[in-house]
Amino acid sequence: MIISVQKQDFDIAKVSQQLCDGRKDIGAIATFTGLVRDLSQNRDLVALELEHYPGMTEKSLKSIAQDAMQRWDIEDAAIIHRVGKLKPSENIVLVVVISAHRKAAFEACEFLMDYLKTRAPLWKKEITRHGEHWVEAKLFDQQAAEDWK
Amino acid sequence: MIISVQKQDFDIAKVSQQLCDGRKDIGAIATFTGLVRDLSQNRDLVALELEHYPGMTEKSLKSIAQDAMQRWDIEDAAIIHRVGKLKPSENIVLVVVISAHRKAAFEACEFLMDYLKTRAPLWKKEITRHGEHWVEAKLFDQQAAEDWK
Amino acid sequence: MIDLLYFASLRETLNTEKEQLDLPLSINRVADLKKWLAARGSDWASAFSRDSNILVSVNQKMASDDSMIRDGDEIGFFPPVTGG
Amino acid sequence: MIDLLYFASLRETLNTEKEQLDLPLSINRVADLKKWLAARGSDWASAFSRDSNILVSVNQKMASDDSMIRDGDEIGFFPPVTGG
Repeated sequence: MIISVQKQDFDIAKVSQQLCDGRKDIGAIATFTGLVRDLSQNRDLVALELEHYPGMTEKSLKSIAQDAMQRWDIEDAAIIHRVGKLKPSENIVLVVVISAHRKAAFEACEFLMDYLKTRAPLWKKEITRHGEHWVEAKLFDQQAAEDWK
Repeated sequence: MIISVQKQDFDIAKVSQQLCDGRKDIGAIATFTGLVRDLSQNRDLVALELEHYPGMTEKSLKSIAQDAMQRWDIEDAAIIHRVGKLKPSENIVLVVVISAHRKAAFEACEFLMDYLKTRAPLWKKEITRHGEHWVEAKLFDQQAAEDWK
Repeated sequence: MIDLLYFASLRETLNTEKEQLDLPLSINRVADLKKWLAARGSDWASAFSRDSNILVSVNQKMASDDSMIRDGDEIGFFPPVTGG
Repeated sequence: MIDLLYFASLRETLNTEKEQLDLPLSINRVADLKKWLAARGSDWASAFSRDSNILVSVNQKMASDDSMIRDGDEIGFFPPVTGG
């Protein structure tokens, strides 16, 4: 399992290879990458600032990954979440799931994204040309996480 | 749109970057990679040999990608399928979908995999230490494709 | 003339990858062509029998027994696909 | 002693990132602590009011108003999460 909260960028291909290294039982790799997109009211986003709870965020991501490994027939998973100041089109988060079967890989990957968005202590602040403000939690995300129950 | 049937390997990160190049409206990248796994009866797979219908396979993949772009709110997609002799743990197929939203990216990516498995003219032959034989089409795959209707 | 292409297990069973045919006058649809090919003998008979699960394309588009065939067409025959 | 940590918008509103407290005898549960903090005045009062949507963790695990607090605990307060 790879769990990391970090400032530096990640490489999807390298993380996938790391998870699969030396294994011959993997038939499916599903990945999801979340990127900074300008959702500010006036389309004047300069950067997102990501804050986390050192220690708890990592534990929380690990527990979400363990949850997925119990619920689906998957072999391993990686969650990498960046923090600090991130510009539009930069990577924010990477989820990788490896499995023998594609269905399990897809489902677990989507589950991990839905869960981390509502369960892991991470907060986004929008820094625009006209000021800063904290992003509000979305009802859609809450519902997406509830749907897995 | 990136559509390719090729012998050489691909790099998930590079293909994703190529699709997203210069765009600031992308919030989600979903990818799926299919790998050679030993499913032979005696676990003695030496390689898979992938055959295609030059011309028709490419057209068919393009039409599946266009179908996905009409059905989901996605911005672009890539399908790369390898042919020739591939050893266990080598990459076979890559699907990448980029979108503003994660739900559409996940769904379209899974749809593309289900559809190409049952619609694109590609055939797998298992080369084992004890002989060769063509892989049989799976009912599960047919059902998975039907479920999108 | 029509072009006929055979793929995968079918190509091996029939020991034929491609051939050109002067389109017999009696052949208007895929079903006619399959009947005509089945008449070639044992391997062909079973490959093109009514209950075989063989697929067909006309000019690189998926087709069916009812699809029309015209001079100059490219017809592909192949087993159910197993890519991905 | 307990450690109190505040995050994101809450950290800014309260202008406090962390503090240490001698645990008052009257505080056994998270609900008691919130009441005690709310008594500090305006910003604190609204942040820890009954209808605020503030979240709480005890020793880095998600907790609720009923969760017990013991000496040495680390308590985190934060708004609904918005990562991913």
